[in-house]
Amino acid sequence: MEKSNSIINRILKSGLITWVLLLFIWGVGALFYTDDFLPNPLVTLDGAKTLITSGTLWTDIVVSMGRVLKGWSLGLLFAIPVGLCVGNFKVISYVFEPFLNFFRFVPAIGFITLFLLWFGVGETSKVALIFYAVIFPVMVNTIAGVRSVDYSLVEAAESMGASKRRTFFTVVVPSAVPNIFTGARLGLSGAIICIVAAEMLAASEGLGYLIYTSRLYYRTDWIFAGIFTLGLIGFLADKLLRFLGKKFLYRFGVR
Amino acid sequence: MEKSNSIINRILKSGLITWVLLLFIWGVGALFYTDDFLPNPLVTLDGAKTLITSGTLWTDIVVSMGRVLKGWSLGLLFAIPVGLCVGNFKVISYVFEPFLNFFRFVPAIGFITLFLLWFGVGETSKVALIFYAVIFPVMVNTIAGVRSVDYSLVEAAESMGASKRRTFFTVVVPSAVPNIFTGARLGLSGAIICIVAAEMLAASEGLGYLIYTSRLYYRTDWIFAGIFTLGLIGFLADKLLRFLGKKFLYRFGVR
Amino acid sequence: MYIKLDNVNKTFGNYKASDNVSFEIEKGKLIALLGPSGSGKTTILRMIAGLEHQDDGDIYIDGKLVNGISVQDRGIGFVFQSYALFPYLTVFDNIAYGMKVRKNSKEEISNKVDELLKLVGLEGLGKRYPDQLSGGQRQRVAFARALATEPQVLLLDEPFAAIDAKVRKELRRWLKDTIDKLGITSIFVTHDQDEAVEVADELIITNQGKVEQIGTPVDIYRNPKTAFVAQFIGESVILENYEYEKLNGFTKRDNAPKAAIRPEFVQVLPLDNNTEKSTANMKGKVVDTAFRGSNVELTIAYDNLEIKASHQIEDFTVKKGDEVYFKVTRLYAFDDDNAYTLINDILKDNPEMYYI
Amino acid sequence: MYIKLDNVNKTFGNYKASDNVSFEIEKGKLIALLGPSGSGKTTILRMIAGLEHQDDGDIYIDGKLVNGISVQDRGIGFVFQSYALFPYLTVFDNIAYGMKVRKNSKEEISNKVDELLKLVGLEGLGKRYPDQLSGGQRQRVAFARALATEPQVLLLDEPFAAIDAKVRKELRRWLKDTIDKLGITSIFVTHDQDEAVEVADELIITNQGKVEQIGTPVDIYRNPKTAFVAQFIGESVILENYEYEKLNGFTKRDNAPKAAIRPEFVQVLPLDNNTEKSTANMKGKVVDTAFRGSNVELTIAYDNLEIKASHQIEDFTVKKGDEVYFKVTRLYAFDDDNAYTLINDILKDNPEMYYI
Repeated sequence: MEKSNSIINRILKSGLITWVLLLFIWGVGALFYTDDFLPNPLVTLDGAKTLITSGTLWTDIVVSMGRVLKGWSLGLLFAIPVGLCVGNFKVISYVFEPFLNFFRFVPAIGFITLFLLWFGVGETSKVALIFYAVIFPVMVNTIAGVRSVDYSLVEAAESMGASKRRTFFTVVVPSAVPNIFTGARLGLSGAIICIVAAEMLAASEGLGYLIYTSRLYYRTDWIFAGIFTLGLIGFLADKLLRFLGKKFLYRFGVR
Repeated sequence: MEKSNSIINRILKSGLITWVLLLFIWGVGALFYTDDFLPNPLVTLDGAKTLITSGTLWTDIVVSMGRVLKGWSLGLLFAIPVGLCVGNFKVISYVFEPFLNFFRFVPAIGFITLFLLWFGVGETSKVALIFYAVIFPVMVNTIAGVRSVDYSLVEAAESMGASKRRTFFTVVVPSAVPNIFTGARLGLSGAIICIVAAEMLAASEGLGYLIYTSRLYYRTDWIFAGIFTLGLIGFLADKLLRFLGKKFLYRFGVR
Repeated sequence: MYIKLDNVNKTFGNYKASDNVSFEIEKGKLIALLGPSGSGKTTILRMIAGLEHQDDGDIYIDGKLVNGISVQDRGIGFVFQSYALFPYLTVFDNIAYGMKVRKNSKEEISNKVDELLKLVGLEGLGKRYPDQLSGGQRQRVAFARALATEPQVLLLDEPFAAIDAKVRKELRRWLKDTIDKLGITSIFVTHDQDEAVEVADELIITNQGKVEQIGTPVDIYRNPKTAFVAQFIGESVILENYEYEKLNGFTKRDNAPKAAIRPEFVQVLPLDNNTEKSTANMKGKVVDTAFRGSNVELTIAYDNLEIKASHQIEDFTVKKGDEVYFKVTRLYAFDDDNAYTLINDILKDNPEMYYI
Repeated sequence: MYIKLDNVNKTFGNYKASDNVSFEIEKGKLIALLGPSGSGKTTILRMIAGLEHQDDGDIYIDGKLVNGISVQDRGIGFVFQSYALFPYLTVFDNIAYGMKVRKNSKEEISNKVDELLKLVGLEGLGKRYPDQLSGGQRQRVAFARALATEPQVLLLDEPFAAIDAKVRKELRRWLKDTIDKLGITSIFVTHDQDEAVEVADELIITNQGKVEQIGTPVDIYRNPKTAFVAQFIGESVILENYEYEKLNGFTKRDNAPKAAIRPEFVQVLPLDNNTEKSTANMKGKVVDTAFRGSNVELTIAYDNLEIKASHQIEDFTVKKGDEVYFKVTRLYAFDDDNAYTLINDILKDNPEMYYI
């Protein structure tokens, strides 16, 4: 009795029921429509197989993720130091923050035409766009992190003789780590949104391109496969990032 | 002395310096490029004037914002009750959450081809897309809000004789308001990102359409005007939402 | 008996929160559940409330078995440690909450709330929100709210824990007076001896899920029945291994190798005193003094023991290094389970000594 | 004098945190800054540390004017109320922080940290992180960290505020002993009388930004110099308007209409006592009793006054409603500024009464 209960509980919590239910509804729904409109799960699986065996899906994943990683890394390299400075130095913040507080409301995708114009239709414009999408959440969170440092920690360091500079590096920066990490996570999810849109608008490969062009070939099953891949990548990337954060930044308060 | 200091401070804090500096850099930068590549501030102002007097800009704003408001409102109407139920009832959460935790990582824009296919190129597909973009942040935050309710408040209500149902409406829901509000804000910003991308891909009016097509006419000044308008709308919408939240939901903890 | 627990057990995972708990409480009494943290006192309170349910055993309120009755229908008022006021409701609406549940008329509610606000000394503050009140005021609102549904029993979970030391003393007094006036049967949980002793009519001492002793404060103070109570109540010096035999006037009691001596049990006399010569007196050396406001706590070294004595500064001056006479009037001898009060044999026969 | 404040003033907006503060502290003393919250005691501590800077006035440490010297170079150790340990550093690295700043060698640092860990009784816990320690242990780490740079002065801001009542008493004792052993000049801030009186060599009583009185605990307790101190120290009953003339043995003192009477100043005798007949005795009625662990606080009604008396339960039994004799041995008479100790005139001539 106890044991069967715990098995039921484990099945419930595993989410298995959810996916079975979803597949069932999808399958039944697909009976009423053509494969062009709503392909059933089996057809979709078949389409995904084609994409996988032909290598298209893999290439698109590598291309999209390559762009995201490049833009995201560059964005972190730029935004974290800038955020730390803006948060720590009043004069810089007076000049920089009004700018920040305006442009963080401009969606990155709004810049695509401008970046295509400035950087051409190649990789640069896409990486630049992701860079833009990443830096604002990272800067905003880094600044908030610097400002939320427990001031008594700063005073404690100073009372032990630490200079302003040393206090900045040994107290302010470590204290801001959890916020910076949150910014990086938000930046990553923003980057994925941005690259999909950009690839739909102006690219010849990548997951966004796959999803967008599949419609032209009436391959709705490929659209489904693309969407599912996108979700899986976003899901795994976030899980991985959190795992790494917890493993290496636990002591700084990343949970 | 005191007084002049305070004037300098006020100017510093007003952000005036930032904008003057930005205009200056922009103006100087523009000297080295053609107007097609980087129009100077005056040319941009001129372009904006044209857009305003012709009424195009105004129409685009109204169209874009109309779509956002429709999708956002529908999203809130759907996501808040669902989030409250998922957060409150264990059985529902077991079925619903694995689904939620996967699909919240799929960028809304990934669905555009599917929605164009299902709902046509008209307004429905755009509103559906925004709806999708809005419901996930709202549901996730609403669920978190329900789960973070101070349990002693629930026990207090029950010790005074309140039924489960009454406790839900008089304790759980009010306690979740700040999180729901945060979800609504995030949803609005996601909706704006989403509509811009959607209008670039498949629309004949709206701010996204304006920015994207201006490139075809080599009107870089219009792109600038469009980007600036986007930022302004995002900025003002967030300010308004926070103002309203503070005014009407202050007692529930919205700050 | 008004409230009765009969062999109640409760386990959380591996933690035995209640271990065969049985006790009875008279109507109208104000009772303290006193014990160290983790001793299961809050669990007992929450089981009486119906916020927690026992694994087995019976709970009676007013002669009625309430095992199957939910918290909503037990007719109790509960004051939470954190107050648990609804932050989005005014003070008035917080107090009115339970009456609205009961569908009382608007007029009834308004009258009762005004009456309660008066009782707790917060007239005119009905329109405020909880975050506009001080800690002590919030506590009073929580108290008024718990009384609004006219419960049979009032249960309070560490009611003073979140309040400033200075305000706490006033509030204790006020709570005792108010409950006395209302005559409502009340139980409160605390880990603070001073609080329990000052406020309660009777104490229930808990330790490791068990009830150790029940009685009036004076009773428990003077006659601890278990080893735990002897050490827990008051601030005692503990002697091991029959060391108490070294003290004049005490002989070994079998199966009670340890002893607890409170500073109040030790009387100190100057060496040059002529008024009292007793064989109970021992000569010791003061190795430490600590001023305690109205008295000085002396640490006296004697025959490899260190005894603490509470000394009134009005009596005579003592400083570190002085030699003094001292005698021990009583102590608690105990083994691992039971405690016994031992009176000094020499002083027992002295008619001048008087014990309540 | 080791530390000296000379006419120090400090204002925050409209709030005068320090109002002409002057005092001197001897080398090696352990001093408590005691006062109600908002009395400016923490501001004084922070100005000595250099974490705050006075508007005017001078601060000297070891004879050196430190007005222009920053906190980094004042040679102080500071223990923060919230400990302010670096959560991302181990206990070892927390303690080593100041020495690393000073560029001490690795070996020096390691030896010194080990020595300090031993001093504070946390040997072997150097590799733990602050969140793996109890409140009392964190406090000890903060203390060790403040000592690591061998400061001339140790400053502690409400060092026990965040610690459990039970542990607090132990820590107080430990802190006093450790500081005595090290002989380092120390100042700590507290709002808790018991704490100040038990730990400090001398008290500095602050109120509304002013220093009210400086002296040893016994001195301040027995001879309050200002109206504030007379009321603040101890738990007194306050009589207004020369009501103290009603008490046998006291006559009006000009310009001192109020009086503070502590429970310890009131002696109670049973009506049937034969041993002592004194004209100082008055007959009163006990209107309330409150058990306080080792004694009972009696509230005695007499001629429209209510006097509180501290009564040892060993002496004789008193219950609510009883009539008793009582006498007041002393009281503090005061006006709005100054306080005077009045000794009972009748008892003054009695050679049996002895005052330190």
